[in-house]
Amino acid sequence: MQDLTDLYQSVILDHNRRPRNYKVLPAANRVGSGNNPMCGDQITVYVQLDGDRLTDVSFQGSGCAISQASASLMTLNLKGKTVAEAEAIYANLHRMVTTGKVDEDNLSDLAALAGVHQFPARIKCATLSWHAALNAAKGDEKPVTTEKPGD
Amino acid sequence: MQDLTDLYQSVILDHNRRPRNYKVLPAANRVGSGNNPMCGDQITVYVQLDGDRLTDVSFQGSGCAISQASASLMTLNLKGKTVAEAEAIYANLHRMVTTGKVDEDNLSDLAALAGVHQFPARIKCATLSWHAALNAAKGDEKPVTTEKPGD
Amino acid sequence: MNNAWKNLRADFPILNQKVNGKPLVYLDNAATSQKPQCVIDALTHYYRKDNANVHRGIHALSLRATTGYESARERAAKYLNATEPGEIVFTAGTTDSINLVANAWGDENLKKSDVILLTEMEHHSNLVPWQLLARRTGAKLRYLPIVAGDTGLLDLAQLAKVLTPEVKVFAFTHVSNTLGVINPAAELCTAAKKVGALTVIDAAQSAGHMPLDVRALGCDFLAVSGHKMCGPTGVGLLYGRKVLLDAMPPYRGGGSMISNVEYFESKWAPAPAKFEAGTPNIADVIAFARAMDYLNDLGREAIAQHDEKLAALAYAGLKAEVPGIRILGPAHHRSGVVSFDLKGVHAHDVVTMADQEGIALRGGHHCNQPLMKKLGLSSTSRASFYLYNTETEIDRLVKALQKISKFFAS
Amino acid sequence: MNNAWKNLRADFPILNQKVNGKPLVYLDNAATSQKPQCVIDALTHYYRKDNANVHRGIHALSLRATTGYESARERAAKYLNATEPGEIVFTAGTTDSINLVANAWGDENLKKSDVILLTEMEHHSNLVPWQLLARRTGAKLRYLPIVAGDTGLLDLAQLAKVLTPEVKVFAFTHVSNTLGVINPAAELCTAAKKVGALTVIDAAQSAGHMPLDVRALGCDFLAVSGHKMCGPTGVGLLYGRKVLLDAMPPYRGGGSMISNVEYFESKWAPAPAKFEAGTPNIADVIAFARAMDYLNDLGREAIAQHDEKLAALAYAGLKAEVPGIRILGPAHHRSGVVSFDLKGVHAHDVVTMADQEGIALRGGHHCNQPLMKKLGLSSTSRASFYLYNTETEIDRLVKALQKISKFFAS
Ligand SMILES: Cc1ncc(COP(=O)(O)O)c(C=O)c1O
Ligand SMILES: Cc1ncc(COP(=O)(O)O)c(C=O)c1O
Repeated sequence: MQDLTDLYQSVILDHNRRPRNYKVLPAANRVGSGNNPMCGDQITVYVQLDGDRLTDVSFQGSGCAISQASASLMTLNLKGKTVAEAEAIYANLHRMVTTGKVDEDNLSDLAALAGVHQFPARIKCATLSWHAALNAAKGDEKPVTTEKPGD
Repeated sequence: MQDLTDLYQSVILDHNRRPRNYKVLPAANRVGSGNNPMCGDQITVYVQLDGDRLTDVSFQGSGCAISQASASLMTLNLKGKTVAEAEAIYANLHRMVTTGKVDEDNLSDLAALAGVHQFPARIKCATLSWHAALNAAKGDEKPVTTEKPGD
Repeated sequence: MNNAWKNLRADFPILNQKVNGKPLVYLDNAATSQKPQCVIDALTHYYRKDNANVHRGIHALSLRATTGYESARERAAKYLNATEPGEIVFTAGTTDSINLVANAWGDENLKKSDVILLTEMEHHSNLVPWQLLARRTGAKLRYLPIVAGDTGLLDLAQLAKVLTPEVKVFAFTHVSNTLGVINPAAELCTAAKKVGALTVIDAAQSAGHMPLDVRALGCDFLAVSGHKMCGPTGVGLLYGRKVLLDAMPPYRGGGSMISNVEYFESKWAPAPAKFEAGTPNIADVIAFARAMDYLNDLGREAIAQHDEKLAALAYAGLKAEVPGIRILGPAHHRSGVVSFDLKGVHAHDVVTMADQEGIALRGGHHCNQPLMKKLGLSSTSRASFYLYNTETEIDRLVKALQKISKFFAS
Repeated sequence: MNNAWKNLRADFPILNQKVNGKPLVYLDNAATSQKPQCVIDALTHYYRKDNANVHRGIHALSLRATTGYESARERAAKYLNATEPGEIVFTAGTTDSINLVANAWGDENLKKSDVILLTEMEHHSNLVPWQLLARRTGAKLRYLPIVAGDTGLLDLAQLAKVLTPEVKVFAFTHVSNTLGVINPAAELCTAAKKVGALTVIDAAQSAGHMPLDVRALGCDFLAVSGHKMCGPTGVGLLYGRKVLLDAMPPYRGGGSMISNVEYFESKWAPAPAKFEAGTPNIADVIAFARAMDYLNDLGREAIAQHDEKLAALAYAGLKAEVPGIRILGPAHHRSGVVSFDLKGVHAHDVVTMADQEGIALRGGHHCNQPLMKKLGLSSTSRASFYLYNTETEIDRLVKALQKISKFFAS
């Protein structure tokens, strides 16, 4: 199971076991949700938006280790960022999980998700929470679903 | 076109060109109709039934040489027969057009249709008018169609 | 087991490959089965020798195609012990077959005060078409529950309470694709008949796995998918009692289902043509019949025994060797479907890890969302067996799950 | 014509056979086309290497199957120049595609005072579904007539009269399967748009025969059959503009078309999944895309020119050499479909005789009963050409018809 340690790095296993910011955010003024109808993953993301800044982010839901860890890492990485910054971080993440290329200039704990690119079926798992969060931040609270073309 | 002269014997060509009893029968008390929805053949058979005897039979319609000739020959062969006799004649005809076996004891001009058995797609053409006539004689005036399983 | 079972794995070329460096162990048979070479050959033979449109043609190829197509109908009728070939409608699969009944029979026969009875373990394919029908007609949906706990057996004690005279149709699955439960189909049909309800059996998981006799079952309709029983994708069938098919309006409009068309009205062909609008899936229907012949050659009772043996082995092995596993479905008398939940490990993680070992499992809700919710789960992992699976493969499954459970526990 | 045309007949194994002792001349292409070996290989490769159910699986085979299936959707979108793959719904064929629109779009959007506009040359598949819809909704059917005589051209002078603001949908065939007429599809779509009517193009006879660009045509929906364009039986597609597909309710209920299912209600997946209930026809969809690649390699403009050349030859040859022949359709600018009536000889007799010469023709109403009646015919014989037909074959056709006409005249 060599490749699996790429996918399930200890950071991932840790965030899966002890997801950070796994809670309802009482001060949230935006809520996003996402689901992967094909496997039953469901996620709700709470965003406290102040102007165009995400002052706090949390989530709840169920899903595989990748989706749980990605959501947990997301809450840490988006907190305090502007919507534009959040989108840039997601763009980097998306490139990384689809190509495996890690942006050496912007290294962060998100690099733990780089192994996902070897498992194309799991890319949806890594991006679901991010879609929900960004859509919510941008004012689109329609549930996201992995069935939409593109991730 | 050798086999074709088996199928299109001169009797057939003759009955096709000059169908006998091709008319409405004013004295008819039974009318049957049949169609072959897949090719557009249509036939109406008029029967004058007296007790259980077919005292006269005629037909009208359009179809291929086989169906026209078979209908024409039918009017000649059924005239004057009882329903039971008509059924027996049809049973012979059916055997002949499906197996090619001619009943040597009951030879008639219907033997011209024996070649049909080499052309399975044309069996329906040869039997359509007979179904319509026998059903009508037996009191079932529902249109017959070649789409019913069995011919 | 007869001679056809010898060297049976060699009949399935796809099994002879490695996945992630390990010999493939294909345990996703409830989703779709693999195809023996004879079925693949039936397709290539058709396209290389006989291909033509059916019914409307009288040239040589068209006759061959038509003969092949109608012979398939005859063999399908025999396979299910239908009264006549005219009781077999070829469709695109189980989902299409059930929609056919819900539309053609349902819209014509249901009204507001009627009840549609289903069970709590239905696949979305035998659930959503009835929800749509209920919405169109105002009829009510009702469910026969499963018993509490994880066996997933139908709660037959409740049957008399839910199967009341308002029930006009009772649609249920023969074998659950998630629980492995084999329902007492004949008994349910008898009970339905007593209140005058028609029965629709979803046989997607049983038709290729055991002897099946529609007259012995006493059902009115029965839906089957070819791809789950060694046949090609895109083809299936609906069995319907002839008097019911004859009385039903058509499903889709188009060529071949008509007897006469005018610009402003049309008349329909008799069943089964009435329900087969357009050019049918000729090649796949012919190959589907070849698959039925193949299963008959192996012996369908032998297949059922083989499935049951593997399921029992897997059930016992997983239970004994894998800590924290929760196995759904009954311990005995089950089909070759074993779903389980590994404590603290999501099904997708299980499937990805098993795939690294060359083992094909399925993870998710298995088109059984409401049942999952009822069982307090969002997804399960599922291993499902078929005639080409072996005891050695069950060993590999059990070992892989030990490893996975260890990996996540560490 | 590029290199792909060299040795092209060798791509089609079925052509290399004798029928009734003569080399097969397959001229029944409007009914169904033959398949190149690469399409047959796509099927066998899939079943021998990659077969698994799509979408719901994450093991290796399932990923391969899903990738193949979705790649087919992308290629189909490119083939038709759709805006995005999500505008392609895979169906069982043209008939299924048209029924999808008539049901999912039609029931939701039509009311009693609305009009459905068709043309007098529609195939039963683009006629009966609208009759059924009219019956369900109370909307009225109306027809754009053809001009008097045998050219079969649409009477465009009548268009403004029939295409009134009450028309909510205008469904017409791109190419007539009986007359060989090529309709001015873009012009008809522009006219429809002006009165706010949606357009549905039946492209069964055009999709494999000429360049096709849904955006240039400006249509709202377009229906295609795989089997008429070198693809397998049992598969086709519906192109639909994305906003329309998104707004439509589902067609059939079942697995894969849902986003959430509860016992008493469900939510739908976005298009195109919403319209693809149940296990799709995976293998045939993949092989269908291979057929599109094959046609692209040959060049679709070149195919159109080849068809037209053969049709012109056949038209001229039959007219000059066969006494008593009546040829339907226009003399020029026509597709490779030539229907004719031989005075005093029924189409079935023509076809049976041609078959003795190894020539596959079709005889009958070609699923065009009302048109036949309008032309004063009950059936015609039809020769229809495709990329593998040759000028020599047209010679043999003309010679055979001379012989047949002589036989019956004698
Ligand atoms: C013009 C036209 N429309 C529709 C169809 C129906 O196509 P299918 O039978 O593949 O559904 C055909 C072919 O039969 C056709 O020629
Ligand atoms: C019990 C059951 N019913 C219905 C179906 C639907 O079959 P299909 O997807 O072939 O239409 C399946 C398989 O997915 C099934 O397992």
